[in-house]
Amino acid sequence: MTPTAPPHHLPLAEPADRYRAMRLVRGFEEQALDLVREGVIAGGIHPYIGQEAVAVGVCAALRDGDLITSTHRGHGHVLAKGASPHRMLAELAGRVTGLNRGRGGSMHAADFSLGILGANGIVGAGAPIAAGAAWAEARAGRDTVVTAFFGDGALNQGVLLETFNLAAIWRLPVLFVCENNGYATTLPAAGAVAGGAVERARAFGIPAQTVDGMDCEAVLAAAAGAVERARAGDGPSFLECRTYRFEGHHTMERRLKLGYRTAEEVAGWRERDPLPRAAAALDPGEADRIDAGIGQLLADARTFALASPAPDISGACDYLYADGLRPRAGVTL
Amino acid sequence: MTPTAPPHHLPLAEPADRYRAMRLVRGFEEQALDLVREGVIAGGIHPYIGQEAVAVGVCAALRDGDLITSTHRGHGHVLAKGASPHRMLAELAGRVTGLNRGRGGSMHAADFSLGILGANGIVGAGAPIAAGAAWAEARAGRDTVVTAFFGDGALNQGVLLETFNLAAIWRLPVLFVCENNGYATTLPAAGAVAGGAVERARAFGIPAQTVDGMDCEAVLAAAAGAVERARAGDGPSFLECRTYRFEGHHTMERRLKLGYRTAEEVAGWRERDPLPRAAAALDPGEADRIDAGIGQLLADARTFALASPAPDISGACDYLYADGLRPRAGVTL
Amino acid sequence: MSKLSYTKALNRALGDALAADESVCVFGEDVGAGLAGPTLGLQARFGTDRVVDTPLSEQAFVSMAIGAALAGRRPVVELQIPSLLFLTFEQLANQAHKLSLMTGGQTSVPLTCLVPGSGSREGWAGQHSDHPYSLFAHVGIKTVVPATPSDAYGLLASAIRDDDPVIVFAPAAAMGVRQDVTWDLEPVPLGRARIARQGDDVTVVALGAPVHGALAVAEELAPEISVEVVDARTVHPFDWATLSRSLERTGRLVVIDDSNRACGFAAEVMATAAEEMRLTAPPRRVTRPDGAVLPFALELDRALQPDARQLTGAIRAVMK
Amino acid sequence: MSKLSYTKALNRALGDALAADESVCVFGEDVGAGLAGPTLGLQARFGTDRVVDTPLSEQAFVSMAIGAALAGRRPVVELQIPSLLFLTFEQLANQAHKLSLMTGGQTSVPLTCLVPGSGSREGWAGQHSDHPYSLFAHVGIKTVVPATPSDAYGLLASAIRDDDPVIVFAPAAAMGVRQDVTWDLEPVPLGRARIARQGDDVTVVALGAPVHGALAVAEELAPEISVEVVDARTVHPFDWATLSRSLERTGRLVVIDDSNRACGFAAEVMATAAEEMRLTAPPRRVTRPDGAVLPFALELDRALQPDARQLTGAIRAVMK
Ligand SMILES: Cc1ncc(C[n+]2csc(CCOP(=O)(O)OP(=O)(O)O)c2C)c(N)n1
Ligand SMILES: Cc1ncc(C[n+]2csc(CCOP(=O)(O)OP(=O)(O)O)c2C)c(N)n1
Ligand SMILES: [Mg+2]
Ligand SMILES: [Mg+2]
Repeated sequence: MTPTAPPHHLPLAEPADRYRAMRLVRGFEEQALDLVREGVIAGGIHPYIGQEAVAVGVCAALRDGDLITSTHRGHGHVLAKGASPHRMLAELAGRVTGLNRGRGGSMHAADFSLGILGANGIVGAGAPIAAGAAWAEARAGRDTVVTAFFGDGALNQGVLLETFNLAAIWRLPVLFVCENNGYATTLPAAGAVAGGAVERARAFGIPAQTVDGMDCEAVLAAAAGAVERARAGDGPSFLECRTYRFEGHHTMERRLKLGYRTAEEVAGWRERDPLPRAAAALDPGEADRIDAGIGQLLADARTFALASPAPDISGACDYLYADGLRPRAGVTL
Repeated sequence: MTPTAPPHHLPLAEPADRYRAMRLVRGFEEQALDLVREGVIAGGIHPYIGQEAVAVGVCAALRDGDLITSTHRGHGHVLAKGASPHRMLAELAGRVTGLNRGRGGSMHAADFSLGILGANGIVGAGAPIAAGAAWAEARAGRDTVVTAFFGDGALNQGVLLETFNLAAIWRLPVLFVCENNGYATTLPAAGAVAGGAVERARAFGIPAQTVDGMDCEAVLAAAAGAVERARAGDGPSFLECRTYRFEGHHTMERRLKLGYRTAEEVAGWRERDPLPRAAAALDPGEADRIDAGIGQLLADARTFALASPAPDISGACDYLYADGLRPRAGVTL
Repeated sequence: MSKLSYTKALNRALGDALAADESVCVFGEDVGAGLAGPTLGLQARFGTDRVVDTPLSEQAFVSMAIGAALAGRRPVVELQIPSLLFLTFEQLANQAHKLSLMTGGQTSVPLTCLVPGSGSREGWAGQHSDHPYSLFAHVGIKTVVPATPSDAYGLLASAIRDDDPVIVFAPAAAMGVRQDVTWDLEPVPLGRARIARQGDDVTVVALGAPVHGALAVAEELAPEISVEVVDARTVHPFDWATLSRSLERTGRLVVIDDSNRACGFAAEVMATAAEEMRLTAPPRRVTRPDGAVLPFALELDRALQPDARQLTGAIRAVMK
Repeated sequence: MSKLSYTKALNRALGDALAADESVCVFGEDVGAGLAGPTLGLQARFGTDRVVDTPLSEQAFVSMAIGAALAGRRPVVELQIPSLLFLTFEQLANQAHKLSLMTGGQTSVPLTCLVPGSGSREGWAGQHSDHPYSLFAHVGIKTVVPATPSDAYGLLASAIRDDDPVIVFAPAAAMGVRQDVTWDLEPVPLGRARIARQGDDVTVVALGAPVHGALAVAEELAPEISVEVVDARTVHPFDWATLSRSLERTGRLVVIDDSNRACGFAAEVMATAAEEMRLTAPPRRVTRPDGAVLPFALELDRALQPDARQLTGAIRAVMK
């Protein structure tokens, strides 16, 4: 029997909500790491741990109906925009109850009903898609804002820079969010991004600022301004969020000794963990209560995902064509 | 009988040399326009008329052994870097004596013996090739400088912006020359390049300046500084040369009424024609003597090109593979 | 009775689609000026919010069209040169084509990519003369190559209405074709071939401009050989049923294909015919050579494109 | 006697080439760290001027490699994902491939593009699982897909020495293969197939990882059917002479090809065989479906790749 995911709603209005959302992302990722180790999640993931304040802070500035595009490191964005953790986890486990019916996996998770236009396996590819959606929404007279998340590595993809230009000349309601976590896989951003991130956006006349990506409230404040601008028809903005991934680039990094960053560096950033910082601002005991609730939610999500069936192989080509065209099989016997 | 092109050398050291070079380019293009009309040059050309000061000014700052990459509008660059007008014209006429043995045509003219790595049919594509050559030269310990010519339209090609970044982080000896002639085909640069040209290069930490592209001496002065910098190992520079093409984007524009610019605008720029300006600085009568010499040279080139044979169709696939691999024919009978 | 030109047919298909459906929009370089032909006059008629002149940022604006499609539009992107399909191959093959399956059917990408002037444009040389429709068949994007003005109208109309990405090649060599059109232009379904000429001895499959050459050859050979000419129209999904029916009668197959030989359209038609259909003689194809790059000089350019003489030879060969 | 791994073989080929020829250099993402395997330890050995870590600017650094080639280098570019070939298709197909002809032979582009982990990487899903070697055969770029460690060494070595661009696919499913190598590793010429197993009844053409599956199937069928397995090794230029010789004896052909069906490698092999060679029964192919996008769920991912059961079925079918 295929289970049904419970209704899910993730408020982000209050600091406690945002702490809860960050805890959800953190807990989701920790559980996902376990499931990768257990072999339940095939292929591994790009863990978002450490960057939670960015996804949550930005999504807190958005409203229902706003759209986002995400990246290979997309779990945080997808969850913060409100996707069901049950269905997200089922997706990672390749089950029919997954957001994408098990067809997408970690790098392609999407929930169009929530404005999540999808993670993307190609660095930089989400930004022009976001700009296109923004163009369509604006030209249709709607005041939708579209957020494109991407990493520091994406700053060196030509298509991203082309998109800056188009968004600028057409004053598109796009919020460009660069999560500068210091590295593109093993490559330090410091030596790879000549001139700096905000300078790059400003060159196209796009207002740009750097914020502390380990501080959810700071991210929210900056994003809110940018969103307001976009919503008012004043065009795109760019936010560089300085952040860090506590884990490796991808789970497969665990069996490689890449040595591109020092233990001290990691430890230093862990001290700036956005969660304790956000917890400290809450009423005493509230964080613990929230943590417990998230623990239960994620345990349920796990049960749900594992109880969900894998897709039937007769449907391996389902959805390939929207009009139902059935491709020729790989062999005729 | 296949004629042999006479030896050709184009000095650029003195103002009179540079006037002569500009006259050569202008006269070459005027003759090419005739030959397009006569049907001798197939497919048409992108005339360089009006922009001569840029090619000549920049190439005057280079020395033998320096390299260039060019564009679809490349005749001026190729000639200014010293290519034989005879062999260039033969190339446009599709003859075996052409620079590329008739295989390349206007958009692919190259003379590797002179450091001309080729015109290019794809906007923006020459710049990263230039950067790669610059990387190779610099890493081999040579002080070669590589110039990449491109238009304002190319500023919106992602690969060009990627190249800015790589050239900057690796301090490559590249001179980026943007010929801003105001239009990419029918699209005004004004509305298409958010933030401006020099700002775009500066965002990558590349020193950038705008010069009057109708003034050969001004271009030379700016280019000389950039070349010196590159030669000294101090990395890339960017030059925006404000210029104008007096003719249409491409000869086929003659039979279209595109109406993207006014007759007044064209006339205004024609008043700033770089040739009379350069001529005025010469001794009385010198320009006329030079013009006459160029007239003779181009008449010879025409005779040479028209006397040269077309390639034999048995060699249609020659040079496809460097190792001589013969591709299978399109039909076996 | 009016002679409809191929370019005008495309122009009319675009105009009709823009008029009929608010969600249709056009992106491309110089589309406002109508430089390539198909968009002529459309910006004046529908405005700059429907017919959008783009800077030279093909990757971004093709992706933007995908994004617009995800937000409910039916964008048409005009690309001025076939090799701009190379430049945007990631966007087309890896994003537009894959999103429907990868999202588990949550979305579709009704994007149309129109390439006026595909194939050799005499004198435009190596980088402007490709005919890469076979690449799109391989990755699985719906792809059409109309040969006639009415098919140009009808296939472009269907492409725009289709919920999946579709590439429409308008070969330079076909864009000069004019046709007497006495009926109302209407959509032509994707995936259906057209029997351009009936015959009993040999089936010639053609696509795009070579359809006209094939018809001429068939006429010329008529006294000796009865040639059936199948205008495939759609590269992918190919109309296997029509081919199979034709081969049931003829048992002999020649494919003429103005693209590179290896792994091309002709290879696919021959392979499938050999695998699944009735063939009484070895099939033949007339193509560009392997890995062809069209040289500039006209003689050389033409020498690498399939021609009537070669087709005649191939037809005679399969009749042996 | 040492068991040589496929990845180690690539690593050794790169190291040997860098050591033997000053003009060889490597560009790619995370090549310093040796993330993908083939470049492990090479930056430490040869320095950052020979083994260059690049930012995420594939189009620019592939073009830069072309430029470096024009200036006399023999660059090897490592691309982490097969779909980065889509992203750089313009640079490869329209620049690197064409420059030799377009310049009338003034230059050549000795660029090698190495793609470790091509084809399905289980769990990496739609955008990371392509096997687009057929696209390069169509445009005409030399393309190899080694199945064994010694061929991985030998073909990569030859690719680097070759004066033209060469794409080297190292299939994820083959990178785990180990081989007893008792001889000195040496270059394997491009364009030569290898008879991986002799047989008289059916010729099975395979490439990359499926070579191993084909050998297993051949072994299993040995009591009933004598299967010859031809490891094509090079997609383009294909070794037609070896295939023809094999078909002279067997007259029966099956191709197994882990890429999309239409206009793929298998289509080309079948088409050419049907056109020019001896076939006593209709040939068959085992491929991915038309336009396949590999879904994430492992069951679905595997269901779309050719497998032993299908190959067995196809062999039996051509024996009927
Ligand atoms: C265009 C492209 N190039 C390379 C890759 C392989 N890759 C995946 S993630 C990644 C690093 C991305 O770095 P960044 O954008 O900073 O994001 P982060 O991983 O740090 O979140 C690379 C090289 C890819 N997926 N797409
Ligand atoms: C990538 C690419 N896009 C489009 C074209 C078609 N095209 C050729 S030239 C041109 C305009 C180029 O403008 P610019 O760079 O300003 O150079 P200009 O023609 O003004 O010298 C266009 C759109 C092309 N050749 N390459
Ligand atoms: Mg990063
Ligand atoms: Mg211009």
